[in-house]
Amino acid sequence: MTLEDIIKETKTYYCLECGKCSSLCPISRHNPSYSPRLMLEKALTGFEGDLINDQELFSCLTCYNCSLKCPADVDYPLFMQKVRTLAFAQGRYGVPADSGILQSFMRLMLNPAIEQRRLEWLSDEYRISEKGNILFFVGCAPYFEFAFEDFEAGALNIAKDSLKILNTLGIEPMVLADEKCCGHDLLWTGDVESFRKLAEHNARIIKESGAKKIIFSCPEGYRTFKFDYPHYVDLDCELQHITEFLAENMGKGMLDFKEVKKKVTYQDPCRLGRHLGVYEQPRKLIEAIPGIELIEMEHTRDESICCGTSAWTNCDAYSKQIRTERLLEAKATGAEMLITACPKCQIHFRCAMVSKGEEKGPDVEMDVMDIVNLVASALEDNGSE
Amino acid sequence: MRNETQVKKSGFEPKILAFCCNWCSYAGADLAGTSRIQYAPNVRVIRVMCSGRIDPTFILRAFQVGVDGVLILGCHPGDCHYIDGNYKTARRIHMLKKMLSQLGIEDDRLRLDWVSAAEGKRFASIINDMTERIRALGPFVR
Amino acid sequence: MSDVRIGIFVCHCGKNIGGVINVPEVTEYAKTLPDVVYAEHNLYTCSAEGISSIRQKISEHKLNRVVVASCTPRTHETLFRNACEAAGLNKYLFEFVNIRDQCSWVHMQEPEKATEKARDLIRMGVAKARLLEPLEEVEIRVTPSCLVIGGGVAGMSAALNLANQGFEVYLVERDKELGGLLLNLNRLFTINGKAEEVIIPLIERVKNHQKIKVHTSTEVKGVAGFIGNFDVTLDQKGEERKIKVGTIIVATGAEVLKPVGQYGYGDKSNILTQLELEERLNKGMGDEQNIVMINCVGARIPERPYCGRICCMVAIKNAVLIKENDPRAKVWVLHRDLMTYGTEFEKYYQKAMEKGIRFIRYSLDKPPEIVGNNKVKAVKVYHQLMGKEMVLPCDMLVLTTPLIPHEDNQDISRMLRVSLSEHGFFLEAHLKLQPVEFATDGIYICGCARWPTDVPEAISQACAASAKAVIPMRRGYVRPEAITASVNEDKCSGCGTCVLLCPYNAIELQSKDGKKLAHITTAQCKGCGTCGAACPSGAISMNHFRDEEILAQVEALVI
Amino acid sequence: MNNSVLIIGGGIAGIQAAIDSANMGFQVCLVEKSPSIGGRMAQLDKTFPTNDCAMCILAPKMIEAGQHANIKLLTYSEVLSVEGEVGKFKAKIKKKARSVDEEKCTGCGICIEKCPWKADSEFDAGMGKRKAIYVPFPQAIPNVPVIDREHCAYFLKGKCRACERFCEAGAINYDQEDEIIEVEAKAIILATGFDLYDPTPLREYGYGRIQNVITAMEYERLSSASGPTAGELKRPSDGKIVSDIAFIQCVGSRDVRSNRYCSSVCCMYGTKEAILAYEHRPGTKSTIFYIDLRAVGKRFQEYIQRAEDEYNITYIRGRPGNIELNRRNQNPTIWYEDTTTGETKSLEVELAILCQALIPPRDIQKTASILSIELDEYGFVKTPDGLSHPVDTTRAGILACGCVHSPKDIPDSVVQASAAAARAAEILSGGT
Repeated sequence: MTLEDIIKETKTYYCLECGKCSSLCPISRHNPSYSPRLMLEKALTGFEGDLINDQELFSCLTCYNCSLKCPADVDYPLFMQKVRTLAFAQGRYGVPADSGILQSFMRLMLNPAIEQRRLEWLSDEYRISEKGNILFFVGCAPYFEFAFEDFEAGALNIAKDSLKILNTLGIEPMVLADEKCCGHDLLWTGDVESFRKLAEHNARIIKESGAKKIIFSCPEGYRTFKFDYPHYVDLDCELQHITEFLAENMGKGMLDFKEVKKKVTYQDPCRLGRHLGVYEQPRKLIEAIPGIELIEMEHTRDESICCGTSAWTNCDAYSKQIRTERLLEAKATGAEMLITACPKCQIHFRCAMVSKGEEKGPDVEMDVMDIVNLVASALEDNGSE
Repeated sequence: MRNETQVKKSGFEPKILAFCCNWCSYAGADLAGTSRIQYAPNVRVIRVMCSGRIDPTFILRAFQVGVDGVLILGCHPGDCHYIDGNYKTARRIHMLKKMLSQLGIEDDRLRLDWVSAAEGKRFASIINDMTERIRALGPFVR
Repeated sequence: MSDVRIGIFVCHCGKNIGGVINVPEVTEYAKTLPDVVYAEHNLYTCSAEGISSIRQKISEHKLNRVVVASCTPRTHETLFRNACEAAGLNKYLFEFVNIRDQCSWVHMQEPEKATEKARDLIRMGVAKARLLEPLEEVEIRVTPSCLVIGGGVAGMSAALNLANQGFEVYLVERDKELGGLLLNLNRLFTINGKAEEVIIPLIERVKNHQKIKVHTSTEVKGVAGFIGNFDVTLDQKGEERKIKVGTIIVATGAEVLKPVGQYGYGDKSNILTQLELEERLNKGMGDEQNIVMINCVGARIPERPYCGRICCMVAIKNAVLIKENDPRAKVWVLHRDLMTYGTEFEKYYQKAMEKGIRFIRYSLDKPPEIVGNNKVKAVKVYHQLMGKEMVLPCDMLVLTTPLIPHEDNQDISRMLRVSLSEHGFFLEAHLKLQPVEFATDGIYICGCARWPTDVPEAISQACAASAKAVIPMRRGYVRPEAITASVNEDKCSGCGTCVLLCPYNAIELQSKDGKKLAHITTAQCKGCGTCGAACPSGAISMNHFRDEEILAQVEALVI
Repeated sequence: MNNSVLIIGGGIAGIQAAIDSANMGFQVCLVEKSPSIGGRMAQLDKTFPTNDCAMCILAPKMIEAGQHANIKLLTYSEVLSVEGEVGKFKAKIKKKARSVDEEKCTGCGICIEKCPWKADSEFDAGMGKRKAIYVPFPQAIPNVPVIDREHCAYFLKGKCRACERFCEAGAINYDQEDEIIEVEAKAIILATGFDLYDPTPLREYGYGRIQNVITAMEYERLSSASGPTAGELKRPSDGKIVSDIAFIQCVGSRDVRSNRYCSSVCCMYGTKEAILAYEHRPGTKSTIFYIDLRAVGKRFQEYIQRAEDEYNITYIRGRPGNIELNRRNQNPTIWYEDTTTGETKSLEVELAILCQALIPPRDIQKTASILSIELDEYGFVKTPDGLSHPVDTTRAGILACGCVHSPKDIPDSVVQASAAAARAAEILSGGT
């Protein structure tokens, strides 16, 4: 794929150079050297080298804040994804966060000889099936759990509580021991080949499982399966985020919530919100819990602000500023707790609260919880934990 | 020229003559009416097609017969229905004012201003302002 | 004894006037005024009863002046004038007194002062009414033919519209052929059809129309007269001919600026104007792979501040044609604002972007520079929106230049006594509401002679000009404003002050009995009265607003 | 009724076409759906680039159309159907019940004064109120009020009748019914103009959420001496007179999410409105955000230059991303990238004005199907070949002029109106 092809595919040629993207971009508002518009200008004027070697190429959060409002219909995140592919081919991949530990894990998974023990956390209290129609895609939670141990990322609890809720509904889904990373982060950092391999692997084992429907608790996996896999593999399954599934089944009388007296606010994850358009179901779910008061932040739904980093890359001072501001916005609502629906949002927000030896900034302490955990904790007959 | 003994200023009701052009200022005066904007009842309007029609003689005659103040209201610069009649008026009034000052006639007694067809309120406030100024000056005596 | 007999009708307008002003008292007062023989008050003077009462009282009391004191002449004067006319009274013997909009409505809390003001206003109205004179609305015959100057798309479209309505048209074109600027064009935006497919059939229709007399290689040498009666002298290669027309349409077009000396135009072999490129495209392009276009060459600069309106579309059109001809070619359009206004042009721009034409914004502070000696090899441009200088390889440089007015517009404007704007294009009577009329009646303007236009706009304006021209011709006469100025030749000193002041060129100095005297072409006078106010000899009288009338009003203000 | 030309739409284009046709000697029927002719132009304060007061130049035309012997005005009326073909069209027109007898009404206005019920004024773009019995604006033609039955207490609750009690002409008629009028016409001219884009869906600009973000038409009424604030630029949140304002271009234009076309006039009307702000209060600072400054008409570039040099107006090239509310002072804060420097910044102003797009009339589909004419992809009236017949439609004998064809300024609309009259005359003369 050449740069010209990318321009065509992402409709970059329609760019009116109006700068709306840059003025909406959370990175541009903090980082003066990053402008989505200038990235497009470089492409349109044929400065391919400048574009690929641009330090900021991996700063884009691919949050879709720009594209959703782009008057010329340019798919900027897709443009980023594709241009990063060109960059990756030349050995450029941005600055991996946490020394690239997570990227290393993803690539290690490519080794067919690896035998994961990723389901060790599954105790008897969770009922799963060997065969069936519904598959729960666990995602990278088991890995995150250890990677971010020091600030209690709680990623694994999302998987656990997902199962608990599904069980409450009488559903005993399949979970796959040989499930691998969906490839989201590799795809968005330009490593298409690795992504393809992961996609092929996952598609194969899911097909073998006979699943007809896949439920995700992670919006990134969901997005990747829904929009990216079809370009690489053939997988014919119904896909749903757990909040969609629950919102759909809530009315069947099987989810009895006890009262939870709390003021909460909700962070729309970029993937779930702007990428997939799921705004209402999580809210419907939160508001179904008696006693809960949901207060919206200033920027909400499609105008929501990203948690500041994507694909574990270029997590820098600007990322921290973004999430600090977002946390302050959440606190300004008067809510006691910030609810999100993506494990990464939770990790990033919690990280921002940890002051690693630096001068103390504004007080951003706040409870953060995944919506799945919230729902599980509100269920009557709360057996676990 | 002033007769300060005859009439006390406070009880003095000036008589003011206003020349309005048909297209803008007369329409603005009508709009003050349709909008029921209240203003001092001291003005009497003479309608002409264009402020360019106003011959200095008319103004001088008004002072001769005992009118206390004269207003010339035209279209805003650039708005003239007859291309540029109001510019010509402006030049003419400018000249006339210089001459009146030679006679010792107070500058406030002759006023040129612009009122558009949409400026009922402006018309009313010009009338009020003019009335107050003339009241302050006292009557113009033949 | 005066033989003036005035009747006065005072309107209550329901409570609108009557609720504030003591109408019966005012009516009684009116009866005491000089020459007033009758006065009455009506609930609504404008109602059917009111109108019939006016008519009845005119004959009953042999009234020869009528005064109505009611709302405002702006809306109701015509109604009352017509009532007078229906009773056999010249409608200019009617006078309106505004006691509602400018009295009762604005002094609602002061009924006594409002009543006093109403008395004053009626007294002033009567003072004027006593002096009113009947005015005749003369009819001037209009020759049912039109002279169209200019045989381009605008002129031909105007001619066809007029001719199809049955009017005789003299279409005068200075060149050998009809067609104008379109003859030199390759294709037309936004349909991208061949220009000749539009212009050739149009020429045929014009030539074959029996109502259109085409005069090519002909110039208009002289024009005299006024609306309805213009005497025109045509000059065909030295051979003079006189014709008489009722109306004139100016459609002389404009020309494309040749940017001599700019960006090396004229010195370097591979620099063209868009117009020259059209010819190349028509004949077939060479193997140029890198084409750079620079827009706004000679436009939107201090010396020529205006925007050429259509140039952006011309550049886009030719860029697309190059790209369609050879998809490998690279086309860059350097611009300062893309003026693709409206629905079709913006779409046209989007199509060009789809095709891979790249647009670069430059600023006037850092204009593009060319690289190369005998030929342009590259263009250096500061990309304003990247803050970066670029060097674009260039096999062909195309300069986009605006339409500029013909130099001889000056001569035509003098001959027709119409004005030019500061840009050198013709000046319309009113930029917004009279865009195809001149201040001089009977002469109209359309197409690029007025301002740069594209083909559909030129055709619209041509038809609009035709609409204006056809009105007096259909009617067969014009009835000029009766409220006009007239000259008392005995008093006129021939100073010419009025000639300079008249915004409509209605006054000229004419020799009469060895004297120079002001002469007003009544057909052209609009009745503003500016001349009358300025005449040092008091020789000009402004009908219906005569000095005597206005002075009488002034004098009546103070008892 | 037998009319030679039926004109639909009584804005400046329809009025001009009517006057021209009537002056040519044709019988004209001019149909307008609102209670008065005048259209959008009547709502404007002043007009670019001459800054003529709109009403000063429009009102005489309205009066001329209202009094012309050859023009039959049907206001508060709608065309229901059109049958036949060029040379012999037959239209059915619904003349809606005004509840006021046009013959008896003297236009004295006492009914309006006495009416105790109010509704939002359409003419004032919702910025002011009108009565339940009303004329849209003081200079309305015809100057006959209409009872808005949706807000009239008598029609809603059966009580009140104040207007009837005070009307000495006995013109109030609550029982008046819609009337169907048949009109014959040889040619039809469509001049229904445009509607304005409602920027609510562009939530990033906060219209409807942030009080001090208003549309250009709302601003126009604020600025107008005859408007709800008598020409004082009082902002909605607190009535403060503003002196630092910003205009955002291309709101609903050049945007794939709303309308992809350019609305032609916004750069100019935005500039005009900024100039007016300065004229209202010298020193006022205006910032105009634009993409391409489309000033292509006669004297337009000079107008822009003057705006910059003399009226404290700054043009910034960049389409703002969003507007946020400063809760402390109710000021809108505009986020934008100055594309000439590449800096992303914010600007806090006292009032932000959205230069909304011109869109096809909201009922254009219905009109098109009644007239059997084709529309373009945006909903504007299509010309037969996009070139040689600029005021024709796809159906013989039906012409169109003004903004219903595509957004355009007043001179271009007036040109097209006269052109449509000329084309109608050609048709009526037996041509094509």
